[in-house]
Amino acid sequence: MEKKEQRVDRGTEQFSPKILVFACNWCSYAAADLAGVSRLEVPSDFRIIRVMCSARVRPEFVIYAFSRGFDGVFILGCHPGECHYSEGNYYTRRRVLLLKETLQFMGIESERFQLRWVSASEGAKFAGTMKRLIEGIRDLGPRNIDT
Amino acid sequence: MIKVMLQKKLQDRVKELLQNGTVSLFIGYEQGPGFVYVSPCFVRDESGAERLVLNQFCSNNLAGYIHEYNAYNRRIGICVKGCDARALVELVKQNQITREDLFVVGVPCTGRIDISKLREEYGPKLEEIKGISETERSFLLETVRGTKEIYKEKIVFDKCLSCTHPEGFEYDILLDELKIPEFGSADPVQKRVEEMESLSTAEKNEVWCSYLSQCILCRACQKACYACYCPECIFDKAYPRWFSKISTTAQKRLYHLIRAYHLAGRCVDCGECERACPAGIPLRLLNKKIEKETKKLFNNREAGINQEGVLPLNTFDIDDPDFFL
Amino acid sequence: MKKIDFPNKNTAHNINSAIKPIIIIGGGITGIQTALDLADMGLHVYLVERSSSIGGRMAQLDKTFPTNDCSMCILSPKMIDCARHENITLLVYSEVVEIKGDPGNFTVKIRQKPKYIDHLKCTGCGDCISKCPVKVPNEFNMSIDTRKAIYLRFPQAVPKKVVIDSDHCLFLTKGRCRACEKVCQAKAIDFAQMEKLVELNAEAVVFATGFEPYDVSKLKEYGYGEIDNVITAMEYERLISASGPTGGELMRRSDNEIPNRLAFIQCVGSRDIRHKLYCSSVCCMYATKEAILAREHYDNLSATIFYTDLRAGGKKFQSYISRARDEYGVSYLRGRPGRIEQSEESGNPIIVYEDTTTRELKKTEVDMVVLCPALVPSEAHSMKNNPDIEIDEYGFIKIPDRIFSPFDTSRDGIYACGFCQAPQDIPTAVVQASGAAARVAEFICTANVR
Amino acid sequence: MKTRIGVFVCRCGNNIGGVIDVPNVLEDVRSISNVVLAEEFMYACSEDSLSTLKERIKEHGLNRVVVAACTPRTHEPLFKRCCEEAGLNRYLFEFVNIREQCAWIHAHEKAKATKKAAGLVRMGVGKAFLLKPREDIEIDITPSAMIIGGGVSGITSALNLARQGFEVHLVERSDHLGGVASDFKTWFPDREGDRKLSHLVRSIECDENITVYLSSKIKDCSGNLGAFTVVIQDGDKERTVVVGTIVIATGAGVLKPHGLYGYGELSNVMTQMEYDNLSKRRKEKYKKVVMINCVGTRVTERPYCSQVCCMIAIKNAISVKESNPQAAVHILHRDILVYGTAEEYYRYAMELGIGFSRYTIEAPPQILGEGSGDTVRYYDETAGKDIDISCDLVVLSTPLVAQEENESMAKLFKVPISEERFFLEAHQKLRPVEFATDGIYICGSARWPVDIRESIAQGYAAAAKAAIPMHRGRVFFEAITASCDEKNCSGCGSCIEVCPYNAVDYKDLEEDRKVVEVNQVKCKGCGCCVSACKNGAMQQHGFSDYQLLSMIEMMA
Repeated sequence: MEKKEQRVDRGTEQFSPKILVFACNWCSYAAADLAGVSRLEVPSDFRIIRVMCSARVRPEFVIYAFSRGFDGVFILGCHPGECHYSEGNYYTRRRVLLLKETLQFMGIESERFQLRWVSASEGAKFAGTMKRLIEGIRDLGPRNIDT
Repeated sequence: MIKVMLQKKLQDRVKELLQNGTVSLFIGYEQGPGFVYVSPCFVRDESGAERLVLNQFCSNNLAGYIHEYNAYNRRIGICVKGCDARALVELVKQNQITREDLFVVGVPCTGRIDISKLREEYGPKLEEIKGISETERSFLLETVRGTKEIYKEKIVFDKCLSCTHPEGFEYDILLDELKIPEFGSADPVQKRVEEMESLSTAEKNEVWCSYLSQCILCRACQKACYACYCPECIFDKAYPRWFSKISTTAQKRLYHLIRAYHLAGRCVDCGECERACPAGIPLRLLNKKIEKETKKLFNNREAGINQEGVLPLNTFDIDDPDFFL
Repeated sequence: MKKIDFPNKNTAHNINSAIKPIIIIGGGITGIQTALDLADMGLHVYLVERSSSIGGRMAQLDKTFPTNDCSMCILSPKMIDCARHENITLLVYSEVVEIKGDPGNFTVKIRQKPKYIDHLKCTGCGDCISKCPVKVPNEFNMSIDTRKAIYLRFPQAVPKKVVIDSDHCLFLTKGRCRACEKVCQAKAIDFAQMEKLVELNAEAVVFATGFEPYDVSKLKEYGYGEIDNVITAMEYERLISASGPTGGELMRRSDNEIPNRLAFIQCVGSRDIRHKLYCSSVCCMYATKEAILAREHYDNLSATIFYTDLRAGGKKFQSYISRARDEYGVSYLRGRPGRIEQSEESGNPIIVYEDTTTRELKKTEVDMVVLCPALVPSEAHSMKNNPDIEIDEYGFIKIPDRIFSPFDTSRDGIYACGFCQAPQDIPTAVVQASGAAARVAEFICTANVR
Repeated sequence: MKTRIGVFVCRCGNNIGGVIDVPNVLEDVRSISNVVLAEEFMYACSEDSLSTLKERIKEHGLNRVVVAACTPRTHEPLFKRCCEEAGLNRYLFEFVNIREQCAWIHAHEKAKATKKAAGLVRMGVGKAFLLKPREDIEIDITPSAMIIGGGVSGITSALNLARQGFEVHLVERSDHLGGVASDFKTWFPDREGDRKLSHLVRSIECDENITVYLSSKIKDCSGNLGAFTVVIQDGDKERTVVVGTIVIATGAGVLKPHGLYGYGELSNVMTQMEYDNLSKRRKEKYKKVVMINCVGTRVTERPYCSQVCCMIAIKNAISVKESNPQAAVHILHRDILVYGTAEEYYRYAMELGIGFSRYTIEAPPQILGEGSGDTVRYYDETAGKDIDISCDLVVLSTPLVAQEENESMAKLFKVPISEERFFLEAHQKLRPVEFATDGIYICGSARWPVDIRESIAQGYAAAAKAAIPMHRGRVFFEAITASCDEKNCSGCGSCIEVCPYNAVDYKDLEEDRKVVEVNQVKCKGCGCCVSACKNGAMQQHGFSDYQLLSMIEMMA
């Protein structure tokens, strides 16, 4: 309970989740840049780690992040068929699908772990997606941290 | 009686194989501390073949030992039940050994006895059991107090109730025809998976927390697994340190999630993990769930059934489901 | 034959090479690709672009057929490569006005329009843009929305530097304002800049000046400009683009509503003896793509394409058409509509066409019509003091031997690739761009051996 | 040596400084161990800031540099170069994006943006601590090319590269050069085409830079960009050559439509190619010619359009009509595909009086007659009824089809083919003549059916791609490749299966253990294999598990 309180912003009394985002260098990272260039407003509760391809995100990172108390983990990659490395995102899709089911089965809401396709030109989609996903995590509330 | 004949047949064949140099090592079972306790044995010369036993208590998946001996022995002989051959199929597919380096002796099986179930049925004094034979539906235990009949269904492993063998696997020798034993009831694990699925996330979490509270992170489940063959385990790495080995629920959950995930598409459901677990955690549950999902999502067959094909996470289909997006 | 060393800046032993630079005219995908290939070979390249950013027409497209790749996503890395390349000098906001001299030794005169910005100082932060009080139609978005007088052509522009539009800037036209100057912390605004004429010595020149859409208002029967919601394909691209003026919503100009019935008309001005005889080569495919995009965006929308012949010969094009038809329910109607009328009740366009199966004259009311105009060669290559390279009857740069020397113009040492020499789609233009680069390299090597 | 990290935060004028409390970020970052310096710049990318940065590196003996500014996608190379100029390995630099991805999108919540910026810088420091010096991957390129296929596109590539001064090996399976184009005897609109083609072939034979191998096949190929070892087989003779680049230009075959429209059964039914050859040999005076287009193509088993047949049909129709203006010539088609200004020839054909009628795939034309066809019956949609055309010759326009050998060639060179069995390029839009594998290029109808003009254009384009590394002599790649730690490798082969570039393979080890190794030239650094590796033996430089976990840890 102590941790939960810590992470509630005193000013707004709103829960600020801790969210990890992996973004593919070629598409969604560029989209995040574009969102910036277009000065779109995005909630600040996430941190992006840039990877060359969404397929670099090993599922163990996600599991690790949850074990370290993150409230959500998102992976953003290129649309199917648009992978810079031709097929990386297809592997990602499979890995994510399976891991989501496994997490859910083990008592971690699968909504906390999301995959989205955002291409380099979709700055607005990046902003909208992040807003919606973060909202989703807020609705779920803080994760019960295992001790 | 049939069993004793098969055991003799096995000993003779192994003797021959070692004698003529077909294999340099044979992995089988030997008597442990008491009739019902059977342990793996590694026979290197013909005299050792006498030690081999074969009965309804021989449950270990011996494929798990191949990896340890593979580097030093050319052509390893091994005796496997139909279900264990699935592990061999996988080891070959995962490039851990070539089929030519194996000499596979197929042994018939009518279901293996789960000691913990036996203990419940029979009582704690298992040392009283001195011999075993069987009928169509029952095992006949020869004990110091005479013969006791127990329905097979009551004491075989859960997995035996839904026995599966690989398709088209060629054994080098078959001691007898390998039949898939049939029982009146099915493996209850599927149902347990469904029950678990029907729970809310919070309830699932609660169930797992209670399981995990039992876990002592001894990692026996991992050591018993045929698929644990990496030179250095990700859990043992110091840099980076994935796993701090501190007994917290978070660490235990991480351990079990990663372990299950690493087995995705590789778990042959031999049940060794569950058998090895000193805390009695139903580990097959998680493996079965993943198996079920790979089947549903990627149309992937259970591991070790087909001799062809790629692990489900090492391939993809352009039309894989994306409903979750 | 001896191998010629190119003057690649990266390798020390070549630095004194006598090989002069290559000038490429046009910074669209074709010019970009030619520049990258030649620069990668080690030749020094000047890439001359009329507007303030390279990128050309492809930058304006939303997606590209038949893969539905996002156009900007695949183009933008190439643009950035151009800007970063040590062997490429970008000359934006510039035009070639004269080419003189001989093959292997041309003198090219380039007019550099004043940008009123010190591009060495500008960081592209955009602070000035928000302060500029002037709004003018945004040509990048086909004038659907507005931009400021100080502007970036589009967010991913390369170079990512603003320019001041001297026709509309308050200070330059009326002598007051200078708001941008006040807000610019990098001190990059420079109203003292003048037009410059520079002369460059060049080994060879490559034309890659691309195309412009034909002015469809010349086809009076379709009522473009008079009937509401009759738009051009280029306008459609900007509307459906997620980064376009409507954020990817296909809003009708008349009432901001999303159309339910969408029609595309092919060969508007192409394959038409009154306008352009030739086939523009890309319209069947992009109309299909645009129809697919609309169907992807809106479930209730129906899309019909009026065509003459369905020309889908490129790689995977046929299956793209089948997908449009079978998966997206796009309908294809053969026939060239005679005219478009405007409904008196709804104000919607009504397409009048002959049903080729029954030979009956039919009328159908739709919510939006997209005209797919003939694409005509850009006029950029018809400079006044042009060194007699021949232009064909349609305005394309003439290639005397189209089959065996596909990039050679009528003048040695001057080459042409992309849409400026014949109608073609993006992959063909990219092939031509690389091909022209190979041809230039061959020209330089053989000339220097001699 | 102790790790000494220097952190530089850019204000970018007001862009970052107006939202993020930069001194606050600096204060936070100073508290991290190993950070020996934290400074701010008004514009980090300006000339004077860059020289300050270089001084600081020397002054403070920095061996890791973190710059927090805009996006690495545009500015990273600038700072990397700057580090290098100060004597610091370029791979010891880490970029943190606090403008586009922080200040600009969180301008509405400044306090949080500051906190986030500090967090992002922490993550950068966490990664920087673990950065290792690397050198760009450098490959020497043998200045010679192998062209496989002696058709027009192969010839074009070969001549172009030879004229650029490279040694060229041209391998052709048949006993002559020229390919399908040389099988055509009449040309239109360029009636000189056959003469020009033979001139090209002669130029090949005379060029001292080109070695031609006729009646030869490729038996084996190994290696990578810069040095492919290729074994050429000519009968029982074998020759091994080492080349820097390879162009595949093996073309396509022409479908013989057995079983369709009485082909092979009726004496006067032939393909366009057969008619072409016949018309050159003998002056046949056919009076009633019917041509049927899209024979065996744009159908279920061959759904593609072969692109060249309409034009060939128009060419042959014109040739019939020109040699015998009285002849009735009719082309039955489904759509006439002539692109661009070729429309002129379509118009010319119509002016000559050649009839064009459309048939539908639901009711394809029928050929009536015993032994030879005398009538073609087709359903005319506009007229709404069957129409009979009498004929003394039926010519079928058949598509180009993928070569039988494509599959084995694809395996040999480890390049992909599509479901239609044509070769699959790296990217259909922007990399049409390249494969995803460096050093191997594709042109002409081996990629997709194209006409002679396009084949030649592609021949040039492939030559340009092959010439690039050969002119450079040496190619550098950013060393963000994967590599395998042998002692941890279990040899399971997952990495091999997932690699999109065939860059991973088993290594020959003396001891009896299977381990993999990554070809540093073929690897493009996606990291797919790293994620597939269960115990982390496979790692990607610059994106290692350790580095990424450290970033996560800095956040946690």
